[in-house]
Amino acid sequence: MDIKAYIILSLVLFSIGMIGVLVRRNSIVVFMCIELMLNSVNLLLVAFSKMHAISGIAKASPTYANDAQIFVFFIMVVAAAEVTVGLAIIVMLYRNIHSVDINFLNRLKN
Amino acid sequence: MNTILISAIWGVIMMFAGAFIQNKSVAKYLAIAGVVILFIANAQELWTGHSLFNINSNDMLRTSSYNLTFLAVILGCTGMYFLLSGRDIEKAGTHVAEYFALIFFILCGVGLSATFNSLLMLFLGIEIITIPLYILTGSAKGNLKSIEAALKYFLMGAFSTGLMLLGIAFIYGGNPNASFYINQIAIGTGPMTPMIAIGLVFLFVSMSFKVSAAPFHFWTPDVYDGAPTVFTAFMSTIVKAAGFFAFIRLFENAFGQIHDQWQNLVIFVTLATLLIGNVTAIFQQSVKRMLAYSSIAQAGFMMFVLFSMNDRGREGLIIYAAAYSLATIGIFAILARMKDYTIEGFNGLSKTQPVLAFTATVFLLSLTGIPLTAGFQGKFFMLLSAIENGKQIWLVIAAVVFAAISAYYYFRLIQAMYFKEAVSETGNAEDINGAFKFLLIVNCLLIFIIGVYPELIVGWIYH
Amino acid sequence: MLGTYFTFPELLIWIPLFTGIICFFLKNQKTVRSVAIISSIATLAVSCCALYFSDAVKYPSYNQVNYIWMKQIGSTLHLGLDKTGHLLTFLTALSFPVIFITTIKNNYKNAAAFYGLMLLSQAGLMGVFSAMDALLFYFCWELALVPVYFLCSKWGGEKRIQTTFKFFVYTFLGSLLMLIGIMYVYMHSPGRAFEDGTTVAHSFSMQAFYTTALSLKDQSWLFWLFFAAFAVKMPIFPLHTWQPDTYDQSPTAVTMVLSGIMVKMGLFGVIRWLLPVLPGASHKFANIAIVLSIVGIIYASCIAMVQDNIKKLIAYSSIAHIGLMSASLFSVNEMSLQGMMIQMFNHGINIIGLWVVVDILERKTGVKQLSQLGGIAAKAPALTWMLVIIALANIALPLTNGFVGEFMMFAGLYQVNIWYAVISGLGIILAAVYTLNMIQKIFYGPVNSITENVTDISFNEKLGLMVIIIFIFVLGVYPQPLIELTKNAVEGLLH
Amino acid sequence: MQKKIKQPVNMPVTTLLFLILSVIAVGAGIMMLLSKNPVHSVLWLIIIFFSISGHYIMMNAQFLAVVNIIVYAGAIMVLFLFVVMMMNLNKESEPVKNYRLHLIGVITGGSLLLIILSAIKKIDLQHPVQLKVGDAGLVSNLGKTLFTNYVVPFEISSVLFLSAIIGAVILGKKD
Amino acid sequence: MNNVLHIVWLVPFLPLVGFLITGLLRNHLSKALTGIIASGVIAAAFGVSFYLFTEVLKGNTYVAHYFNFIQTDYLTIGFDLKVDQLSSLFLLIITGIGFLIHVYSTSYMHEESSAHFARYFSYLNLFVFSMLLLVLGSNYIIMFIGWEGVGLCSYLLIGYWFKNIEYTNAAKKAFIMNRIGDLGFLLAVFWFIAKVGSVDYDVVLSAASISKLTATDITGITMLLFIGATGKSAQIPLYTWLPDAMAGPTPVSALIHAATMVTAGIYMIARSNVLFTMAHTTQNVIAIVGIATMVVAATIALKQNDIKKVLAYSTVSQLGYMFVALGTGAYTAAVFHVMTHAFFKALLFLGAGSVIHAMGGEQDMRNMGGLKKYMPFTKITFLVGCIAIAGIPPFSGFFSKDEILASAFEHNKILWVIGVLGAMMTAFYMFRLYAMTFMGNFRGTEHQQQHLHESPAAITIPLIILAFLSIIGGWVGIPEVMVHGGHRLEHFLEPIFRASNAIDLKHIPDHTTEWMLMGVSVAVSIMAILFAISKFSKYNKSDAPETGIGRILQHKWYVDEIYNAVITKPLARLSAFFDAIIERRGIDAIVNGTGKAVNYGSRQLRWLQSGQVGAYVLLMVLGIIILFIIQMFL
Repeated sequence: MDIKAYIILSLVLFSIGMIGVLVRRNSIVVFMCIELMLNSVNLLLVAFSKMHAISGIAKASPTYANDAQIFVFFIMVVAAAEVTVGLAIIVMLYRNIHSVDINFLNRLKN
Repeated sequence: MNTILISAIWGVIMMFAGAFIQNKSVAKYLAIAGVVILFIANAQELWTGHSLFNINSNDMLRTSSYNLTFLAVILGCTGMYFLLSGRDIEKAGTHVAEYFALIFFILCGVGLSATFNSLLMLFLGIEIITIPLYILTGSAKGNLKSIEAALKYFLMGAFSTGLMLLGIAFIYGGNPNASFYINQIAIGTGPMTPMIAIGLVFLFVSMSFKVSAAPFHFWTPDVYDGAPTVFTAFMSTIVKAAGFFAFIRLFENAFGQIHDQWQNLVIFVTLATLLIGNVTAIFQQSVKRMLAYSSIAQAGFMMFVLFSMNDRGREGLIIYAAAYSLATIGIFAILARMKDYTIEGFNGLSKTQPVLAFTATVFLLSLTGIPLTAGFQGKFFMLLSAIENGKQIWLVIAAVVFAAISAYYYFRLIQAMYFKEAVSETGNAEDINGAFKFLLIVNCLLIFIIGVYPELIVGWIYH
Repeated sequence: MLGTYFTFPELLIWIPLFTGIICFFLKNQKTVRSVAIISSIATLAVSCCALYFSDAVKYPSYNQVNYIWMKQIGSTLHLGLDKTGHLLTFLTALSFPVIFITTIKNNYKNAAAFYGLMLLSQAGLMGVFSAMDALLFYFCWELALVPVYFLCSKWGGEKRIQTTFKFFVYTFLGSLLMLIGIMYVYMHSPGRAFEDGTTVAHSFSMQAFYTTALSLKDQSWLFWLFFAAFAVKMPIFPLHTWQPDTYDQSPTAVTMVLSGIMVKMGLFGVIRWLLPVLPGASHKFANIAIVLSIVGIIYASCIAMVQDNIKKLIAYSSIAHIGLMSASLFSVNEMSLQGMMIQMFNHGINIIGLWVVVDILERKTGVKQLSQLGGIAAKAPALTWMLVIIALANIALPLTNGFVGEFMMFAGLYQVNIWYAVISGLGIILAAVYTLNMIQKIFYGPVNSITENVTDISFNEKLGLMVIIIFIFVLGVYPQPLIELTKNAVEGLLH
Repeated sequence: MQKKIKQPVNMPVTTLLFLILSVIAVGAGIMMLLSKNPVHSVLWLIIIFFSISGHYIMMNAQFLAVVNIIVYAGAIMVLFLFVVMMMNLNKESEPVKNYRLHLIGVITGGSLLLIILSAIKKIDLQHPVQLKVGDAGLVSNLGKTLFTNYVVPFEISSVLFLSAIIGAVILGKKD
Repeated sequence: MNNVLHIVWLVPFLPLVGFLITGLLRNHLSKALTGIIASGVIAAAFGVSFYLFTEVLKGNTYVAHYFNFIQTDYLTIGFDLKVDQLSSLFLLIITGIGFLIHVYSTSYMHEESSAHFARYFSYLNLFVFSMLLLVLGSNYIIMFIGWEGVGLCSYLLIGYWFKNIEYTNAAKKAFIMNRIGDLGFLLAVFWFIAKVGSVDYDVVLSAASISKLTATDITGITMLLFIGATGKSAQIPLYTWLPDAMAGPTPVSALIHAATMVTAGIYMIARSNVLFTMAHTTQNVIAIVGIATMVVAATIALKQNDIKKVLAYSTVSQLGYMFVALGTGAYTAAVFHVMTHAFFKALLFLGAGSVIHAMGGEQDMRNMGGLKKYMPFTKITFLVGCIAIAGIPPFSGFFSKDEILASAFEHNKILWVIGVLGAMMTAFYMFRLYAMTFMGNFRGTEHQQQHLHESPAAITIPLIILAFLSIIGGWVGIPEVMVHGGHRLEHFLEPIFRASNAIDLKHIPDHTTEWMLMGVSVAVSIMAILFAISKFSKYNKSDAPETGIGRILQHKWYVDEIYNAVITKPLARLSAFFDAIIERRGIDAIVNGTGKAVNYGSRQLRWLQSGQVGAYVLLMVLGIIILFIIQMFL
């Protein structure tokens, strides 16, 4: 497979996530869309790591190719932490206004 | 290195202190002690050039006198922040020790983002900074504004994290060295490859988001407005300065040699930031929100360091960070004790609280950039660096026009304090004691000292 | 001996600065007032000594001081008095006691702050006139402005806040533009070495600025940056609209500082920083500057003729006078420059005198509308003749100090272009019109209900005005001291 | 079967697999966007994660494939599902849509995609991706790297978790 | 320094001292003391002047240098006083007549309070000081100092009764009109500085300097100087201030607006005669302006009823004569006429003052009449003045006027014809004045009639002295045709005009022509006198308004109205336009508009901050797109 295919796939997924952030109003769904974006990046990173594994400098030392996957691992770590905090915030919001619609968030503006 | 480790450790200590000690002010004093220790440890590292800890980070972290100087400034400002706003943190909620712990974790993240040499460390540093901030923003649980701010901040912050990661991925993909080390990004001096270019734009966007540069600033006013004032003070100063430091460190080390290829991005963002920050601030009635826009406007000035990317700019960034942070911390500390956050709330403050009014005036003058205050030196170094860069002088002219506009909203506050009659007889501020006033005056003196003799800070860079 | 411990420029700055700060902490209005007056008189004494020791060759260490400041960027705390500096510091030193003494009757709310700020602004002004380093100059330039902002906004008239803010933003923007200019010149200036052997690539020192060679293209746009700052300060048409309102709204003591001394900052800036640093562009754009100035003369004089508000009238008259000065400044020849130098001093004296009288009138009658006044000559003859003298000096009647300067300026302008002299000469006719109108409406005619209880002026006021009048006549009959003082400065500018 | 796969014709098969997985991922992504019920969205997202894990497997990134399933599909999405269920959100919770805004969102997102793609198109070199083989991404390799070269970030990420824990406590606790 | 004439500084200094004493101590001096001091210093100055004059008669002239007024490397202006024939003559006139008028004033102004009385005398002293400086100055700057100084004193004295707003208006008008002329003067001085680098007479008017000047320079300089002279000496177009200046106390009118100040222009041109002689264009202009002024003023005087106004227009008219003389190169004649005019016009004004004094401030001749029986001294002296001005031999006016007419005749016959016409009108209106005032029956109120009295000695003695001078004053300049060598004045002034005479050789008319000219003018004047007396000695008040040309004349050719419509009002409108439109709606509106625009922008920009996360992200994505476009495609 050519790297372009993976790039395009990742970008399409990323865009879907982004469009989701743009159009959806349920904050949980928006958050899920962000998770999708992160995942598309993960996919891209892995693809790049496998690309570098057979080309260029990384061919000689496999750790270089590993780097990206380690990075993906850390992304997952961070994502997990983010989810914890994010869902806590959403729950807190729900407790207060019994809704998770981001359009209700308009006390702060102008 | 000292900062990163000790702040992490101190964060844990604070956490446990929260579990075992019920007295709130103990947490505050513990935190102040922590900052002092951090400052000393950092000074030791800056002085001797060696860390207390011998840790092999595999070159993912790199210290230099420059970033240590920056950390010293940051820690100094944090110390001032604790001293001035410690009591407000106590009042912010029930989990005082935890708040302090989070702030120490943030300092750890600041340390990372000031010394990173790998994109991974940058990513971790930024996340360690932002995740606690989401929490602090939402810490006023009963306050819908606070929750709203937290959720907005969180959603948009996570979004920008996504953008940043995409950028990192593209940089990695386009880097034939297959490395995340920012000094190992093989880009040459010719035109960028599309991959690098895409990565660069995304990184630029996400970093602009973190430093709230337009047009990626939209979270800033709402979040700063909604968050508890005391935490707004922290995130609009120290965190923002750290963001800028990471920004310049990343772009200088990774893309410095092709600076002129992405300078147009900086110009666009700088102009947009100056315009939106300054112009929108004019209309604000709430001082807190006005300060939020002002922080955007100030970010526009700090963007010059990316525009010019020379020694003068680097020096300027540190001075600017110190000047801006000290002044903003001071003004927020005063704001936190005001009964009414609107500009009218400041009416006649000079009568009821002359010290507060005077110090607030000094802070505002510093933010405006009047000579003798640190703010002037910051702006001066920034503009000087841009002129040294030699290109696009019109940008500098635009910047000073906006600086003049900024006087408009800063002086509105001064006018309210000094030239308008107080509304109520009971006074505008509450809970003011001698120590607070004294600290404010110390803060003013610091601003003046830096304003008169900036080499006090700059000298350390070349230590 | 003096030079080893203190130099004159230092003293001139420190005295007002420290006493100014002290003033803030004093409680009693009388104490503050006397501290301020003593301080200003002490400054005047120092300034007189400085004039006595003004010979730079004989007393080199008295008038120069150079401290290390921001070494890394090549800026030093370099204070020095050259001839122009002596002239204007003396004017500043002289003005403040006069202002304090003549306005002694005004009771200011929070007098401590008032006098403190006044003295701070004096320190700033002294700094402007003695800075030999571009960055330091800019520092003082702004520092002189900030106290004035507070003074006007706090103790001014009804519309003081907006008006003063307009003034502030105007000048602030102008000076920021100048800052860009300074920085750009700095970037092209030659480096310098310090005593301890360190060298810097560029320097803010005046010497370095004077030796900086800039292409005409660079000079051309830099010129306008500098010009903006100075033109706003002077002010030159069409950047003058802040001025009448500000003069109208400010407390009179501050207006005196503004119109007597601060406008000279603009002229001084041109003398010190614009003409020598950007000679090519100054030559190239001199005509535009002159034409603007002359348009300003006629324009402002015309408006002054129809003003009903005395303060605005004087403000416009000041614009006209400054226009003449700036026109002659930009025409750069011996006569015009010499005249301008003399007039800088004399205009300061005269306009302060005018404001003193206006202040007295406003205090006594409570109005500043010409149409409401009248007949005061019968009630206050001393005030009348004093104002008449000052007003006549203001319209440059011979044997008053106003004449020599204006005469030489016109003669200088004439050498550039006859029509410059002719058209700006119309200004002196118009000046006569509005000045005599003012005198007539204030003093002549029958007494009305507003003016019937006016009493003549007190001893303090007489004393202050007498100082001014003595200067008017002494310098009008024997202007030679001023000419001697400024001769070198003129020669320096020409070469 | 195995032979066929190992034959030169196996290229189309990986391509086919890639295509199938991609179509699943994209389709599920679109469905996630379109479904009104958040629960459905969560489920569609899990499907995406599975297909991405498929890609990982295809690229022989075994560790990530597994972790992706465990952490994302398993832990995180369950957490999501739990929250959604707890809040009892159904279709009605999302009121009338504003189609024009949606259209603008889609157009904007789409144009960003197009712009990036048009930039990508300029890449003229062929960069093949190593599939099915290669050491990178094996558990032992990654483990070694993680605990040697990346031990500092690994330790530091604990700070992140600590703050997340504190956050959950602060925000989640009822006062 | 060794020259005795060095004490010339005393001459202006004494009045200055008088000014300072009376001015500063005005609240403490009694009227008598004030009068003594003020008149005393003038008398002393006269004494010194007389001494100087005798020295000058011996041929001793001198430039006294005291200090440098302005000294730079390229221009030195000394505070120098020049004593020569011309200035010493003027010194005598100024201090002499000045003294008489001071004495006169002590009585005339007696009703003022002592402070105002002292103020009056301090102004008078200051005036004398300025006037002396004007004539003594050895360069144009010192002259200019005096020049402006006398303008100032004129302003102060016209507006002496400052409670009357009309008077102060007149004062203002005088000052401003003078200023217009002064600008011309100044520009001429600048021209000198630019071309010659000096303003000293000795340098500027020397042959060496003149050779540096082109014809254009000379014409330009002389024209500008002449503009200066028109302001001060009330010539067309700047004459209208002088009649209004009669608002001042009458002695002031006599001193300033008749005898001395208004002749400053003549003095100045006489001083610069070399240049004027070389500039024929200017000379022609001067002659034409002079004759036109003479005629216009004379016609106006025909119809005025205010006694002082008549005299004022008469002054303007006589000044016109002097300018005709200057324009035709008869400098001596001009100076001669200055002198004689000073005598008889001062006399007339003082006489009028005496009348006004007696009438209790009444100035309208229609309310007078028949005063000869109440005021014999005044009547006699006044009559002498009238005859003198009408040019009846052997009164002084005859000699000077005749010399001017002769010169005009030489120059251009038309000038002469108009000149004679003017002389006729002069004789007519003067005797109309005389007849209306002193002859016929009293037409005033009862109350006035009771108070009619001859003025005290302080008033009549100066009148008598002046009358005497008016009679004999002309005898210093008896034409050659009458007495050989009779023109002692010409001989005396010869050094001053030597250079001019060398350039422009006088063509002396033959004796018959000269006799004929004299005869014609005298005959015409006598006819006019007789006609006036016959017409106005039985004058009765009539309320019938004037018609036709009379109406125009009564309204002074509507010149004030024209000036008002052409200059004053447009200027005021222009100023109002500047103030209201350009300043407030133009420049200031732009400045404020900028502020408003920023405010407006602020209000609009804040809508970007809609509060909706979706919108924020959308804008961010748009921002990303823009950045991509900048980065990738620009």
